[in-house]
Parts: sequence; C-alpha cells; structure tokens
Amino acid sequence: MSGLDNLYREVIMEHYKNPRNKGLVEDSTYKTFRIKNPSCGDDITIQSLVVDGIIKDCRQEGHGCSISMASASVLTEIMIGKTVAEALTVAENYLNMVSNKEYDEALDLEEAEVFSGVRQFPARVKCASIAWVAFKDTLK
Amino acid sequence: MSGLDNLYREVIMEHYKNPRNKGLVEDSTYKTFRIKNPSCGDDITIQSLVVDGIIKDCRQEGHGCSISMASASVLTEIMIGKTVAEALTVAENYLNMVSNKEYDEALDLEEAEVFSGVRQFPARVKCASIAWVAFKDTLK
Amino acid sequence: MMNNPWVNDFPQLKNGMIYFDTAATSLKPQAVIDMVDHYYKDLSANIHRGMYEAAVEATTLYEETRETVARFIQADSEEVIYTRGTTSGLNLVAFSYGLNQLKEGDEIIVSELEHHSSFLPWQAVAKKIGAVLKFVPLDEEGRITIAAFQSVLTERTKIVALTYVSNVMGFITPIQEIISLAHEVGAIVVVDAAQAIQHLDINVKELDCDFLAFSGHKMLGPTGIGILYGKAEHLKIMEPFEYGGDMNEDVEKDLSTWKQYPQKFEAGTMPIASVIGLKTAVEYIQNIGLETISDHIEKVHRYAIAQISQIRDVSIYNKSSETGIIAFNLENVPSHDAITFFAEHNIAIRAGQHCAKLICDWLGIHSCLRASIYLYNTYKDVDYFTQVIKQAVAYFKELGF
Amino acid sequence: MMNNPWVNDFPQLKNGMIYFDTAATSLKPQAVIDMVDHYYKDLSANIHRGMYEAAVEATTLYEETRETVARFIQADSEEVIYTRGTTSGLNLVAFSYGLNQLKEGDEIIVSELEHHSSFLPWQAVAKKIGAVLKFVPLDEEGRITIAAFQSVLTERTKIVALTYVSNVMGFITPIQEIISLAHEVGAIVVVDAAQAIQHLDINVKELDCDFLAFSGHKMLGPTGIGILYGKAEHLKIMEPFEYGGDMNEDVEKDLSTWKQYPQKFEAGTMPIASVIGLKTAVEYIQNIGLETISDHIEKVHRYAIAQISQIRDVSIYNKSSETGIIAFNLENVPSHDAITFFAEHNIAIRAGQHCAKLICDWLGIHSCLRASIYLYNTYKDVDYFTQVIKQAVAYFKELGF
Ligand SMILES: Cc1ncc(COP(=O)(O)O)c(C=O)c1O
Ligand SMILES: Cc1ncc(COP(=O)(O)O)c(C=O)c1O
Repeated sequence: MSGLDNLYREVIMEHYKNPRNKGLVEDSTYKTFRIKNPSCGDDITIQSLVVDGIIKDCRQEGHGCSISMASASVLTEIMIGKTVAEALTVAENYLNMVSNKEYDEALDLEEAEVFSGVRQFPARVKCASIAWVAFKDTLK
Repeated sequence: MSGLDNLYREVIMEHYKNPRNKGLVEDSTYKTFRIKNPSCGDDITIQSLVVDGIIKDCRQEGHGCSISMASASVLTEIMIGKTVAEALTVAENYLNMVSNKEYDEALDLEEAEVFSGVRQFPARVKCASIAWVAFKDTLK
Repeated sequence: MMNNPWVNDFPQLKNGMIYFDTAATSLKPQAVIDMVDHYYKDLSANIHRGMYEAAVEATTLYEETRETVARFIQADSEEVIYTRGTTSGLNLVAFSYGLNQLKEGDEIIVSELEHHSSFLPWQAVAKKIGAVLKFVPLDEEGRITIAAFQSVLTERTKIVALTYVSNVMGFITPIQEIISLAHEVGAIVVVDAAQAIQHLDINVKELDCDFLAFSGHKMLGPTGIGILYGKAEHLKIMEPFEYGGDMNEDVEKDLSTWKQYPQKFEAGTMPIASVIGLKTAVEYIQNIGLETISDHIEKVHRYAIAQISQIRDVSIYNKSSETGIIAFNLENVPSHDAITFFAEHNIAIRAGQHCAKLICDWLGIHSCLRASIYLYNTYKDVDYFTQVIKQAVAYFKELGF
Repeated sequence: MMNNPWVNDFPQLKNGMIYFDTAATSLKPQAVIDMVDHYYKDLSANIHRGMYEAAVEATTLYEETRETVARFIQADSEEVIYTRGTTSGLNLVAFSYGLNQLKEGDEIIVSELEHHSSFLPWQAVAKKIGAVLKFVPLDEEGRITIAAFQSVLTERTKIVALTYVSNVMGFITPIQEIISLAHEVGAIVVVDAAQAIQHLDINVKELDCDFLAFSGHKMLGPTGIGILYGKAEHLKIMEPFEYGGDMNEDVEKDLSTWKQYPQKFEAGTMPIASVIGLKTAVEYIQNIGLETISDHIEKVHRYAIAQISQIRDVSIYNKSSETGIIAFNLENVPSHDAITFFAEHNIAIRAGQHCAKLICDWLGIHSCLRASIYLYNTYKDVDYFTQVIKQAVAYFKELGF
C-alpha cells in the first residue's frame, strides 16, 4: 500500500477537500482554457489574468478525480504572483516530473512537489496534468 | 509432376487450341452472361439459345487461362441439344466435381470429365468454373 | 463450488490477475492465440490471389471463417462482411446505407444507452442530411421498453439504431419485438451486438434485423476484426464504403464496377490473421455452448450482486442486469480514484464513461466503475473482489473522501 | 557467396518454400510473431482506459509504436494515424480531405501505375464532385517522369495521388521533385508508399508530402494495421472518417466534438495486437538498416535479371526495376497456367493483374507473373527459380502452348 499512500498525500487530500481559487469569473481580461477528458469524465477550466507579464490571478473550476482537482487547486495557488516565464518553467518541470521524464530537480515546485507520487501510476499522469496543460494554454 | 499432367489433359489442350463455338452472335433471342475475374484477368461471356426448353445453341467468347478457355469450349459442345433441366443437372454436378464436393458419379459428364484433375488444384477451381457459372446464369 | 474448467485455457490468467474487464475486451484462449501464430509462422500469404500452398490454405481458412460466423448467427455467408470492428461496421451502415437512403426530415431512433460507436455515426449522418434523431425514453431502471419505443416510432422513422445489450447497464433490449414494429412502418433496424454476441444465441433470420455488428476482440477473438451482417437486399443496393484492391470487378480509367457483396465492402488486404483467429474463437464458444456460458455468468453475477450490494457506501446502478455487467461507484469516491485501488490489488475493472456518456448523463453521474463477468470468472474471484471493495471503501473513507 | 544472415529469423522459410511474394505480403520475423503473442498471452486489454498493469503496458506499447513509426519516417507522432492498411489510409484522405476540399472542375492527377487502392478512391471522389482525373503519361518504359508530370500539372490541379513505388513495375517515382512542383500550384500530394516503406529511407519532412500511406503486413509486420501520415495543417481541418468510441471529446445528444488528431481518426478499438507488432517490425528493419536491405535486394535482383533474361520465351516487362520486383510472362502461357507450375515447385510468386489493371492495359497484357525479392531471398533461391522457369517453359511448350 505504500504506493497508494504515496499518491494520496495529505496535502493533496487537503486541497481536494478545500479547493483554492475555485469558481470562474466573467471577465474578458482573463484568458480561459477548458480541457475535457472524455474517457474518465474529467472536465477542468483554468483562467489566468496576466498583467505586465505577471500572473495576477488564476482560477479553476470543474470536476474529476481527487488528483485532478487537487492539482488544479495547487496550481492556482502556486502560480499567482509569478511571471509568465517563471510560471511556464515551473509548469514544464511539473509536467515532466509527473510523467516521469527528466526535470530540473533543483527547481522549487513548492507544494506541487507532493504530486511526485503520481510517477508510480502511469495511468494517473493525465489526472495530474490536465489542469496544468490547460493553464499553459491560457498563457499562449 | 503427375498432378500437373492430370490437370493438363490432352483433351483440354485440344479444346484450348481449337475452341468450339467461339464468337458471340448479335441476336437478342440468345441469353448472354459475362463474368470477369479481375484478380486473374479471366473474362468470359456465354450465350445460350433456348427453344422449347431445349438448348439449340451455345456460344462462348473471352480470354483467360487454358483451363477456363477449354472448359468454356467443352461446355458449349456438351450443352447443345440438351434440355434445360438436363443441362442444369450436368452443370451442377460438374461444378461440384471440380470443387471437390459430392456429385453424382453415375451421371455422364461426357468430355467435361477431363476436368476432374482440377480437384487437386483448389486455386484453379475458379478457372474451371467460370464459364459454367455464366452458363447457368444464361438459363435463369 | 465447482472448479471453473475454462480458466486454464486462458494463459493471461496464469499471472494471478482477476479479470473483470471483458466488456472492454475479452481474454483470448490459447487455441485462438495458436491459430494467429499458425498464420504468421506457416501461412503468411496474401489471400485470394496466390496459388502456392500457404496462400491456398490461408484463403481456405479465411473463407471458412465466413461460413463459421454465418452459421453462428444463422446468416448466409455472403451476408457476412469483415470489418475492423463494431465501430467500422456501424459506420459502414451509416455512411453507405444511411447517407444515401435518408432525406431531410426522416427520423432515426437511437437511445441514451448507445455506445458512442452506435450513436455518433447517426448523429453525423443526421446532421449532414437534416434528419431527426429521436431518443427512446428509458424507463426508471434505464431500460428500453417496447412501449417506450412505440412512443417515438412514427411513419417518418427510417432507421432504428439500438444496442442489443448495453455496455454499461448490461440490459438486454427487447430487440425482436422492436424490429417487427419498426418493419411495420418500413424502418430498418441496425443492431449493435458488440455486447450481445458473446452472451446470446443470435439468429439473424429469426430476429429479422437488417444489420448487426460485433467485434472479435470482445468474443475471445483477435483485435482488428469485426463482423457486419447485412440483409442481402440492402447489401445489393449499397455503394462501397472504401475503394481499392480486391473489391472491384472491372477497372477502367473512367468507370469501374464492383464485385458482389460481401467482397465489394472489403477493400484492400483484410486483417487476415485476425479473421482466421476469429474462426477459432467462434468454435471455442460453440464447443462450450452459449447456454452454458450464460448460465455460468448468471450464477457468478447473481453471487456477486448478493455480496456487493451488502457493502455500505457502494451504489450499484444496474442490479437487475442480465449479462454480468456491474456498474457501480464507491460513494463520494471519483471512479478514477477508486480504480487505482483495484489496479493495485491486481483486479482489472474499468472506470470512466465507457464510451457511453449519454447514459452517465442519464444516471446523473460523471463516471462509474464497471466490472464485467465472463466465462473465466469464478466465485473465488468474486470473493476476493468483494473483500477488496470493502478495503477500498475503508481506505478512501479514512483518507477523507 | 555469403550466407543470408536473416533467413533464420523467418520461421515460415523453415518448410522449404521459396518466397518471392513479398510485394503481396511479407513474411514475419519471429520477433514480430512473439510480440503479437505477448499481447494476446499477457496483455490482452483494451487501451487508454484501463488502470491495471496489463492495460497500462498495452497502452504504453501502443503509443510507443506511434513514436517508433514517427521516427522511422521523421514525422511528428501526432501526424501518425493508425489505419487498417494502405487502402483505408488512402480512402480516409480521399473522403475526409478530398470530398470536402475539392469542387467541380478541379483536377486530380493520378497514373496508370497506381494500385487500385490509390486510384479507385479518387475515381469515386471525382465522380461525386465532378472533378477531373488526369493521368501522367508514362514514358516508354512505363515510368512517371518529371517532364510528363509537368505536362498534366495545371493551376486547376488540387490533388496529386501517386505511387512511390509501383507494385507491378517496381519503378521509383521521382516523388520529391513532383511534390515541389505540385506545391507550386497549390496542389497537395498523396503518396502511396505501400511498396516504398520497406525499401526506401523515407523522410516525410524532407519529401514535404502532404499524406503518405503504407501497410504493416508488407513490411514484416502484422496484418490489419497500416499508417497514414498527414501534415498537421491538413489533419487539423479534416472531419473524422469514422465516428465512435475514443475519438470524441464531448458527446451531447445534439452535438459532439472530437479529440485532436490523430485520435479523431481512430474510432473504436484499434487493432491493438497488430499495432504493437508493427513496432517490432519497424525496429527489426531499423536494426538491419534500410541501406543494407536495399543493397541486398539490389544484388539479388541484378543476379536474377541476369539469369532470367537469358531464358528464351520469357518476357520481362521491367528489367530496370529498382526494387526487386520482376514482372514477366512465359510466352504464350497465360499467367494462371504458369503459376500452377511454380506452386507445384514450392515457389511462391503471383499471377494476375496485381490490383493494377491499368498498367496491364498499358502493357497490353491481360495479366502477368510477378516475383518480388526481399531481405530473406538468396542467390540460391534465384538459381532454383531460374531452373524452374526453364522447366516451365519446356513443359508448357511440350503441352502445346
Ligand atoms: C502500391 C500499393 N498500394 C496499395 C496497396 C494496398 O495495400 P493494402 O492491401 O495493404 O491496403 C498495395 C498492396 O496491395 C500496393 O502494392
Ligand atoms: C455496446 C458496444 N458497441 C460498440 C462498441 C465498439 O466496439 P469496437 O471498439 O470493437 O469497435 C463497444 C465496445 O467498445 C460496445 O461495448
């Protein structure tokens, strides 16, 4: 069971039960991106507000498994306040980490670090990635 | 080589080189049926003239391998003069013989008997059948 | 409790996995694997056009498969078309028959129980033509009933496209009665038998269905092969769906002509190894007998329902399923969280929408777990499964779900 | 003369058959057979939606195949679509791209060298739309030349659908130059690579082709799987060809949306075992190297031509073929008579029109024999073949042909 416990870390459960920055805003200065994963029923929307190259706000909404929900919540918390360049670097490294590819281990992924357990569960990589992929798209 | 010699019997070669009843007639009282086998390039047309239930004439035309050409030639020779019912019985039995199914061995297939060697060559059954199938269709 | 005499025929069960995912794809008996192997090792040869021994044997097996399948469903062998699978077969009907026969305002009856492969082709055709999709209202259990079907059947109904057995609910559609009602108004009926063929004795002549499609890989056969049955009178008038080698009679620069059905629908090199393997799969099923198979499934299924429905915090959506499919959720646990627990315990079940989103919508859920029971499942499998479900419920509860 | 180091990899050669029929379908190396077996024995599981180990491994192998194939032809992996074979791939282009992009009067360039699978889909599309089919005039040998291509290329040309290597003549089309000329007038180029992929190092980015299709079974891989490469910019705008499970993003009763390419073109359960086997086939070819393979074929082919062209009463139609295909006839002997003689001598060659009737028409013959040389053929095979041809000539002459 150590594998599973590694996946369902306390921080993750905490974010799942108390999601941060949840709920979308109706504001066209936000960039919005939605991703659905029809095979599992995940449906996540991310919104970002970028002002002068800095992410001023980041919102999330949707439904799905605990990993996808928690990773969306963690994402928004981490990203607010970062420059777009920083945000992209963190997102890139996070996505590489969860999919067990090479990533910059020196880089501080902050709370997102807790998703490292996903690496042992290839079938859950998508769950942990979906919000972050949507986020990257809001910065395009 | 005995198998091959069994296939290329003298009678067959004789019909191949001197085809009987070759050439179609332009006469709408004849029933005409054409079959093409696109994978081997066989192309055979059979014509029958039936008067009062008796096959008065039978013509053939086309191109293909020696077996298909000879069997068309033998067909026309055998069928002329037969009643439609007799003709169908002979054709049915011939087709069963070449495809190695059960057939009435007591029935006289006349010269068509020489095609019995085809049974050993499943891939040539179509060659030996094509004219006879077309013939049956002219009687429909 | 008796020992399951078939388990040993399935090499994949040797590694201790508990396989409850037959509705996605079935395991393959050794005999089928051997047949595919035989083709690749000894017969690798393209069919219909070779004269050498391997080509002749391959061609013979290939055409014998058609006859075997035809006898299995009581069709004539010319009415049996090889396809890539159920999906391809249903698309063939929608685009080669539907698109050419329907006109604006015509009605197509489907249901929310349809697998996407039975629904989306008709949605696409309806959109192209301006035809109208109508849904059979499901009863409170989620079933298609005859009365509900009658409530949407009209003189404008031209196509009825329904699943024989739902891949989520496992319910059997009263298809025979539906077919005869549909024919009364001149509609044709396309039956998705992907989940029926491995459970029910299907006689297409008696059903009088117009088309019926299924997949080899869900009936103990290889991947990449499916069957489309079509009534001769329809196949005769249909245009080919794909054009290419082997389906034509004559090719000229300006005009070509096609072979008779079924060949006119089989363009290019077909999945020969899979076709041949399907023959063995059908024979394997026939040797055991569909009645024996469904008896076994029914017993194990009843046992499973009795056990699982006693577990608190588990919702089963289809307790009365006739075909060994159990759709369920652990309360408050998204199915993708739950499934990982089962995978860790070497149990193969499935989570998600099962390519049938409309029935999830109807159930008011985002997704669910699906366990499907087949021939090679045992009471012991169910006991272990029950125990793991209990553990899962406890585990996720403790995590705070 | 060196021993052929690859013969032993091919179990089918163990029974003494001389296999000169690779252009129809290739033999399979043991490694490919083992991979297919591995799937059926250990991994039988539907992909993309399972969490258990077998499903995860099957999914991984399935997607790795896409990457392996992508690297093999220098494509991006999203541009690699799994199909049932070349025929299906070319139909997909004709009906999903062609039918929607062409309008009346547009011109489609094809040639008499086309396999029916590369010609008939476009003939059908042209007929539906009122587009015009134009044929590249072949040179005296039967080749497509750049000058001849230019003579039919106009501002109205929208599609160029040509074979890379002819399956009867074995000639290599100067496709790279043709592609760049076609692009100058804004036409797109669909390459039939069914006979090229196992001989030539193909770099789709360098070729700059718009679509390129080939089959697994002709390149040492399983039956029932093919690849369609398409440029991202085209795939993006194309409608799906088949609709069903796994290719949709959202399904609602009234409207559905599709996944990105390549998934939007892969409806329903794909031929998983064959996909996975294709990976091994590509790797087998890569390990040996296409250059080594074509060197070997060229040597054996040159040797064969030298031998066979000395036999009286044999006509060879393509002495200068670059790819090991020999199209020939025994004088006055219909090819179907001749072939039986070779089959009796355990030589696998092919007779007929080879799904390429237009080139038979062009050659002025009804049909011909075709021997195709590949990796596993040896000089000894050629010696035996030569001897049997001589015997055949004598045999049929004596019979009176
Ligand atoms: C040049 C060419 N194109 C297309 C095809 C069709 O390939 P398949 O039958 O695998 O679909 C073939 C092989 O038959 C071929 O040789
Ligand atoms: C009811 C039903 N219809 C259609 C399909 C599609 O079958 P395939 O994916 O083999 O084409 C399936 C299986 O996925 C199914 O369960």
